[in-house]
Amino acid sequence: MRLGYRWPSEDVSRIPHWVYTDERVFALEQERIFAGPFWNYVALSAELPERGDFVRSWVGTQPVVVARTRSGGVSVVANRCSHRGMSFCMEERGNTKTFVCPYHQWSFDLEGRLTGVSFKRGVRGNGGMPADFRLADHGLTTYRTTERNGVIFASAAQEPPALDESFGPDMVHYFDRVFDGRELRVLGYQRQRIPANWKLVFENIKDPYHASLLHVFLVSLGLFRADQPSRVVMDGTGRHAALVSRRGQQVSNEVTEQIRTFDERLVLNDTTMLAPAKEFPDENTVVMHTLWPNLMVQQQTNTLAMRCMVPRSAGVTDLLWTYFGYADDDDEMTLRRLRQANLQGPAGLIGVDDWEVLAYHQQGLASAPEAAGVVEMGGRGVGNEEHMVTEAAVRAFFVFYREVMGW
Amino acid sequence: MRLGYRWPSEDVSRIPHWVYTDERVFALEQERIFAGPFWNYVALSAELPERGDFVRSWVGTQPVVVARTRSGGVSVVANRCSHRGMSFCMEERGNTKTFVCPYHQWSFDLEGRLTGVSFKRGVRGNGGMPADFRLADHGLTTYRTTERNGVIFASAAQEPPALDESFGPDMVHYFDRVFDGRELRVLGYQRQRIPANWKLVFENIKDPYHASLLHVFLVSLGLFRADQPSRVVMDGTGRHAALVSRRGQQVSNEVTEQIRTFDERLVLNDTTMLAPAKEFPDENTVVMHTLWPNLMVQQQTNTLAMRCMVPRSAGVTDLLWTYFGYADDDDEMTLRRLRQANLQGPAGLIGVDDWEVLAYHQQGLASAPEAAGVVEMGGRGVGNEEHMVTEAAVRAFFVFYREVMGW
Amino acid sequence: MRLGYRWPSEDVSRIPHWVYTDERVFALEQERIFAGPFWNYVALSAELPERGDFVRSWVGTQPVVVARTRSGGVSVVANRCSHRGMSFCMEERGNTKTFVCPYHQWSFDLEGRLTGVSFKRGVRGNGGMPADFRLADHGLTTYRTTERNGVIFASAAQEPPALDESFGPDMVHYFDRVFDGRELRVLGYQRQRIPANWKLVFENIKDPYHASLLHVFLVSLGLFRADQPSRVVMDGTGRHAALVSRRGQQVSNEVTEQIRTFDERLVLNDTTMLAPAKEFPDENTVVMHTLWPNLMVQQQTNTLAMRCMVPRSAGVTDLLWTYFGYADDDDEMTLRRLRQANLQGPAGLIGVDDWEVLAYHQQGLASAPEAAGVVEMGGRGVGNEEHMVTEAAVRAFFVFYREVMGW
Amino acid sequence: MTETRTAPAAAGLDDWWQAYRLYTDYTELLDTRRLDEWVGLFEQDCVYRVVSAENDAAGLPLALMRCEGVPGLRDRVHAITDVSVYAPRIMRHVVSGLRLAPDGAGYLATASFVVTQSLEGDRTRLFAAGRYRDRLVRTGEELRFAEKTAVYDGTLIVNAVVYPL
Amino acid sequence: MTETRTAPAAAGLDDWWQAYRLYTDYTELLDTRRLDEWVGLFEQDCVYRVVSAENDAAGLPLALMRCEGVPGLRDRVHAITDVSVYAPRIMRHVVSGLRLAPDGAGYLATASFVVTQSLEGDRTRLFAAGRYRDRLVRTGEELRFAEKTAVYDGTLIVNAVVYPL
Amino acid sequence: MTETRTAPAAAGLDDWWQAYRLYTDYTELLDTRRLDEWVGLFEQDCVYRVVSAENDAAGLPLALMRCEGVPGLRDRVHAITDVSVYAPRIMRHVVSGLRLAPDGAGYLATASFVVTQSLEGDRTRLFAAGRYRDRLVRTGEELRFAEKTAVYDGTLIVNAVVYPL
Ligand code: FES
Ligand code: FES
Ligand code: FES
Ligand SMILES: [Fe+3]
Ligand SMILES: [Fe+3]
Ligand SMILES: [Fe+3]
Repeated sequence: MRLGYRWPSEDVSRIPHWVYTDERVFALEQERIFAGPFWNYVALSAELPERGDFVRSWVGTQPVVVARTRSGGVSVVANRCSHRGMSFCMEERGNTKTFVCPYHQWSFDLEGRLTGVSFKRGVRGNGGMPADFRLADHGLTTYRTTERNGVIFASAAQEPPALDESFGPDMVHYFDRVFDGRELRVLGYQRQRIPANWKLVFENIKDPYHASLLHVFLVSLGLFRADQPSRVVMDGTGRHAALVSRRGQQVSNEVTEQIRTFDERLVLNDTTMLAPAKEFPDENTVVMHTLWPNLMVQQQTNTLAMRCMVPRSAGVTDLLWTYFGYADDDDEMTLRRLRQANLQGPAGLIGVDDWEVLAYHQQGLASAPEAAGVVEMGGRGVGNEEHMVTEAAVRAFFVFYREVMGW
Repeated sequence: MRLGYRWPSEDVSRIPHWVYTDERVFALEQERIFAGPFWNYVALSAELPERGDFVRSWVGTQPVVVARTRSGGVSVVANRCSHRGMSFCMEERGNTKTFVCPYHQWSFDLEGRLTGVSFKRGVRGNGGMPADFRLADHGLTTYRTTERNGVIFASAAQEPPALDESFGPDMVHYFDRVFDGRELRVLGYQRQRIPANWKLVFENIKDPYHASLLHVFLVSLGLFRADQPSRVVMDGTGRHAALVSRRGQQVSNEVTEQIRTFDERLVLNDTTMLAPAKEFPDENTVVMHTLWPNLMVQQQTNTLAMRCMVPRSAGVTDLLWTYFGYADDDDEMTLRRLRQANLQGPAGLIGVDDWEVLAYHQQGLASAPEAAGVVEMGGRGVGNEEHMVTEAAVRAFFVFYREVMGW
Repeated sequence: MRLGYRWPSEDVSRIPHWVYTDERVFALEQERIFAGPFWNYVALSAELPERGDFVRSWVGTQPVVVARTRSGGVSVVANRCSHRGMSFCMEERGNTKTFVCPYHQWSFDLEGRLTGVSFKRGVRGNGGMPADFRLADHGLTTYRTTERNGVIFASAAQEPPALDESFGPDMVHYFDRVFDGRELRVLGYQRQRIPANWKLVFENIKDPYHASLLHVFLVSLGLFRADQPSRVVMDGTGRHAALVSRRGQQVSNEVTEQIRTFDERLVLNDTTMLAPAKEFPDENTVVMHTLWPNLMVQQQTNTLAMRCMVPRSAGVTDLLWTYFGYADDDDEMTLRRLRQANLQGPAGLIGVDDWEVLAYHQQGLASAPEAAGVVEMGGRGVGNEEHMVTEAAVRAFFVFYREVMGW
Repeated sequence: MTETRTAPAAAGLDDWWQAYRLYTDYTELLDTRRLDEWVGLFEQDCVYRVVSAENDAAGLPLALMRCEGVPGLRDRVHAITDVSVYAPRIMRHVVSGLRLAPDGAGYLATASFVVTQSLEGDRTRLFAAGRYRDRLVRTGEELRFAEKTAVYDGTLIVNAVVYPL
Repeated sequence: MTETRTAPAAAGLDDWWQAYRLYTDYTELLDTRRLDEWVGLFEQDCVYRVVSAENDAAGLPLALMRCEGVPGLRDRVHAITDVSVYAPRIMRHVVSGLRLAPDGAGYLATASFVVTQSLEGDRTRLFAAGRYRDRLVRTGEELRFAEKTAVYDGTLIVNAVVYPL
Repeated sequence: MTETRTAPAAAGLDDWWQAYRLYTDYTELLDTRRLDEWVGLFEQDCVYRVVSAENDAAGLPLALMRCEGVPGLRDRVHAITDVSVYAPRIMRHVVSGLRLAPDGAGYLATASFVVTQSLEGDRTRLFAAGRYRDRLVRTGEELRFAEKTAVYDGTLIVNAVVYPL
């Protein structure tokens, strides 16, 4: 009803294109979703090992700085000086005792408290701040933070629910599966600018339907296929989801016959590239975990990565990848992770399929904002499924999205 | 009256700059004009010789695919999948039996009917589309099409008038003069992005006034000049026009004296470049034919070209050129066409004048949207003229434009 | 109140970020400020020595042409043809008897009067302009101009107050200090596109508070420092200001101790670079003069430069620098000016600090338009000060800004 | 295709260096707008063409610019210098990967190019990229272009091509 | 660091020219999408990597593309030519500042690169810039890549990297 | 003008290659921010200038950067490395069309350049293009810059020029 829009269906079997293309919708999402009572992923604890370490990050479109404080805690402050508003932190990462804004050298402690104003008392009796100026009134905008097993989240809300509450038990299960308390080691970053709305990037990982069909490499090598044992699990609200599956064989059967792109002749010359090693208690080989509103945790065989979305505009999303392993990985395991990293990312053997499709998806949507998509694979329900032939997780996402956005 | 605008004059002797600069006007034009009951040029039949041949094209800002169907007919469908809205056709041209969207492999026949949904019946009893899902309900958006003597047009309207009706007898005459039923042969493409509103690009070809003055090359070589036998012919509504003229001599006279830029010393070192050959029944050497809303047919001596406009925004227009000859041209004639092609196009000896002027024209308009242009050369009338010293065709265009836009 | 905005404080100790980020505010500024009853700097007389000399310039976002007329006077006309609106002047500078628009060759005298319309009377009885068409009705849009001691200003207002009135006695004093009637000589240009709102660029020169802290080079070399004799002088309205100071010694004291970035070890290897020469009657070594709405006159030791702002959008400003000396400078003085030019400009030893800070300042503002800056250094007053530890000139600017903008 | 790797050293270093200097003359004379001298780098009966990769790949004969012989080049140069209307600009070429292969009396030469355009009053922008596919012949000491084809990659031209690529 | 100026002439002109031709083969075969021939420029046990300057500077081992040996290269080429879904495009490399320093049996080579991308239907756009840091070995007459690392400068990739840099 | 074609081979191949290596040192040391070593490429009494094509064409003496002698260069380098405030970035130079002409004891050298800038957190963008117009002198084995002028084409600088071109 807002912005003059009306959802095209009672249920979520239809999704209007305008949610992906209208800048006013995008602005409202910033307010309701990214600045809402939710937890945004901002960094890994492993990126801030020492007191004073800091790294720039984002909460939606808001630039923030994440820091390891003197007390060893974590703080997240807006990268916006309380004096005149400059984004004072001009470096991606570093270590410091205080944040000093270069423009007039106001200084803040790592929790964002204003600790120093240059020439506050003036110079030789001239100038200075008014008598009633109180440092305490001019701290940086701060965010609530929480750290769970090496992952740092931030929220702009005053009193967001606890993280595990906001995840729900099933999502906590899959989260703790990868983040089991072991120390993490960052292996490197990949960053890309995708010409598509953030929800398309998010849905892509909630949509197992496409994986079986678009990704020939995945399918033909049996890394992921519709006929393999798999599940789609969601939290109670539907905003989070986990796509769970097991690697199969490279065989053709009545299912692969339905896959035009299936190619049983596809074999790797370098078999080391995808050679798996079991490292998790369960038998699952792939878990793609989408955590509202901005995080995707990837466990694809032995590649582990955080995919952090930074929405830039209705049609542009930055996707920031942080690949990691565990501090106790041996060299062989690390090498394995680095090799398998060929599969995903901006140059991924299957990743490329997604980025190219997303770009053309956005183009199609932009050409007809008033039209709507059809989301009926696996029926019109929004519950968990014990298979991959469903768009249930996409539907569930939009049940919650409509609620939050008031449509 | 819409958008709070008011036309600055009763007649069309004034044209407000805002029609060229306001994005809201641009959006309304898409709805009223390019999606209206009119015929948009989309391709030449010669580009689709075989069944299954397809080529991407545009109807205003809408991406479409033009295809030669099984039956040998022509179809035009929106390049937007009915599943989630992806622009499924990622290639400029090709040959196919069916359109398959890469994202989830929904497949469509060349008329746009949905013929296949992967995993429609699920996999081993899991998933699949709901029982009440009907392929017939989910075809691609289609366009009405018509093909005349090798030229393909499309319309978004349900029941657009027949092409000849929409052209009117005079325009049909000039259209059939070039498209006389002979098979065409494509000689090549030229494509450019012009930083100017589509109407400026269109008017430029409806404005013989400038040709005599801006294009020194044209004028001095006697290829086109105000004192040569010529006519401006329009259809009844004024939306279409043909500028018709005959090549003259390179002489100076009391007329050329009025042309500051006239240069009688201008001679070609390579005389073969513009050497003409009579190939049309009448004596006319140049016919510039503007066909509402997006086509300009150029016959400049022996260069024949379709100029197709793709409006991108109020200030940007892509101009796509398709040069052609006839299948029965001998090598000499083909060579002649290729040589004369030096005159027009993005690097044309006279073309450059237009593109550069158009860029600065748009800049001027953008600086004062509330101001208005003065269009009084040849009086304030909108009828045909037997000379080139008139802006009648520009005025006539705006009579129809105002009617369609409701101003 | 306009645009739904409300100023966050009674006084100007708070400045809302939205004045720097909202395109609607930017559009209103064009109307109220740059097209208002004020004087925009457009060129130096020395750039137009001969009759017929012209140079392109800007009045806010409006493209104009400044010319030395036949009578030896100065004229400023809109670079927008009265026929169809083309920006007819396609060259940065030149010499001409008349302005001829290339599109249809309408010609204008240097005062902007329409003097010729090609084919006005038609060709051999055909076409031409209507009988009632009067050249006098179709001149170019003109601007009021004034020239003071070699500096040319223009105003879109019909009857702007006289320049000295609009400056006020103090500003005239500092203006005439540099422009004392001696002939000027242009030494060269520097031009840059700054990703920041024009007011940030302007304020930067009204803010001596930052100079003492951001510019290590300036401070450590004693070229400018908070403890040096200095003044901030404004006109009665607060829109203009002069920052006046004297070069000090490179010593550390209780003041420099407050400057984190102070570096007493900073010495120049090439001492000739900044070697000063006294050339003005008073003892001041630096006068930074901001003249509403678009000019900053820089006298930094012996570098003299006009900094002309061309606002492009809320977030983009072009800054055009014209460095000059006096016609009677000897080679030594000219060389001195050229050497000292290393300090400012797009690659300036201290300039770089400003451009980089401004870019990050705009980013911070854009992230929270609803927030506000705190401007209380030196109290909340807006009067002159005999020291540099104040933001008084910034506050004063906004007193006048609010009045003009109606907030 | 003469571009395979089979005869990498087929042309000698000295020949290559002379060709390198020819391309240096070519780009420098274009970028400094000394077009009359530029014509001097071509053979009397040369063919100069600017062609889109699209037409080139499809075997379509249409060029964007086509000059036959020095007379044809002179006409183009005359139009640019004295006739056409356009805003002032500075073009800049960078050339890379010059390959030389003997071909009868002369050489087949290929190289990559990137061209920037700086319109007066604007910043520098990327204008074009592509590949030269040329035939060089030797007359006495000099190497000249008997045939030069600039195949540009982009589908869309940025408004207008004023100067040869 | 082998990049100091202390031994500028350490490798001879002829070696340099041969390396220049290797880089010319490399860029030409990539830009003309003759990827099977392109694989022929590498040693059997080579390592090819595309790495961000960010990871490289931080000593982080993650690559964007990583191919181990000719088999690894073949897998990547196979994916590009037969498996992956992407829109047609033309890439164009320019290489500059090729430096050669002897290193045991072979050479350490560095060079700067700029790559443009021209998507079908669009204009040419800047895609990447960076630096090659390679190890070359000589087998018989031929020079080949024993190790090739393309370190790209930009933090953000423009959507996807389809072809090797 | 020393740029005419009349003496194309005036400087020998070996000289050219040595100059090529000097320019390779120049761009590599700049792009890797090893500015102290970069200063070592200049003569004690050199003049280094970055000049707009606009001023250069109009004969106006103002430069954007102007360093007199090694001391002047050291001041600029000191400001960049220890004093100035700016966001981290990586610059990348490509140089093309290096021409060498004998000039007394040394050479006049010209070349085209294109420079990209990659700001931390952003993609790679085109920053500048233009032409070097330099004077080289030989001291012992080494070639050095006695005079270096980088004439950039664009009218508008993209915000700030932090590093020398
Ligand atoms: S803006 Fe940060 S200290 Fe002034
Ligand atoms: S979007 Fe086309 S098949 Fe899913
Ligand atoms: S627009 Fe200027 S003469 Fe027509
Ligand atoms: Fe996928
Ligand atoms: Fe024209
Ligand atoms: Fe400053």
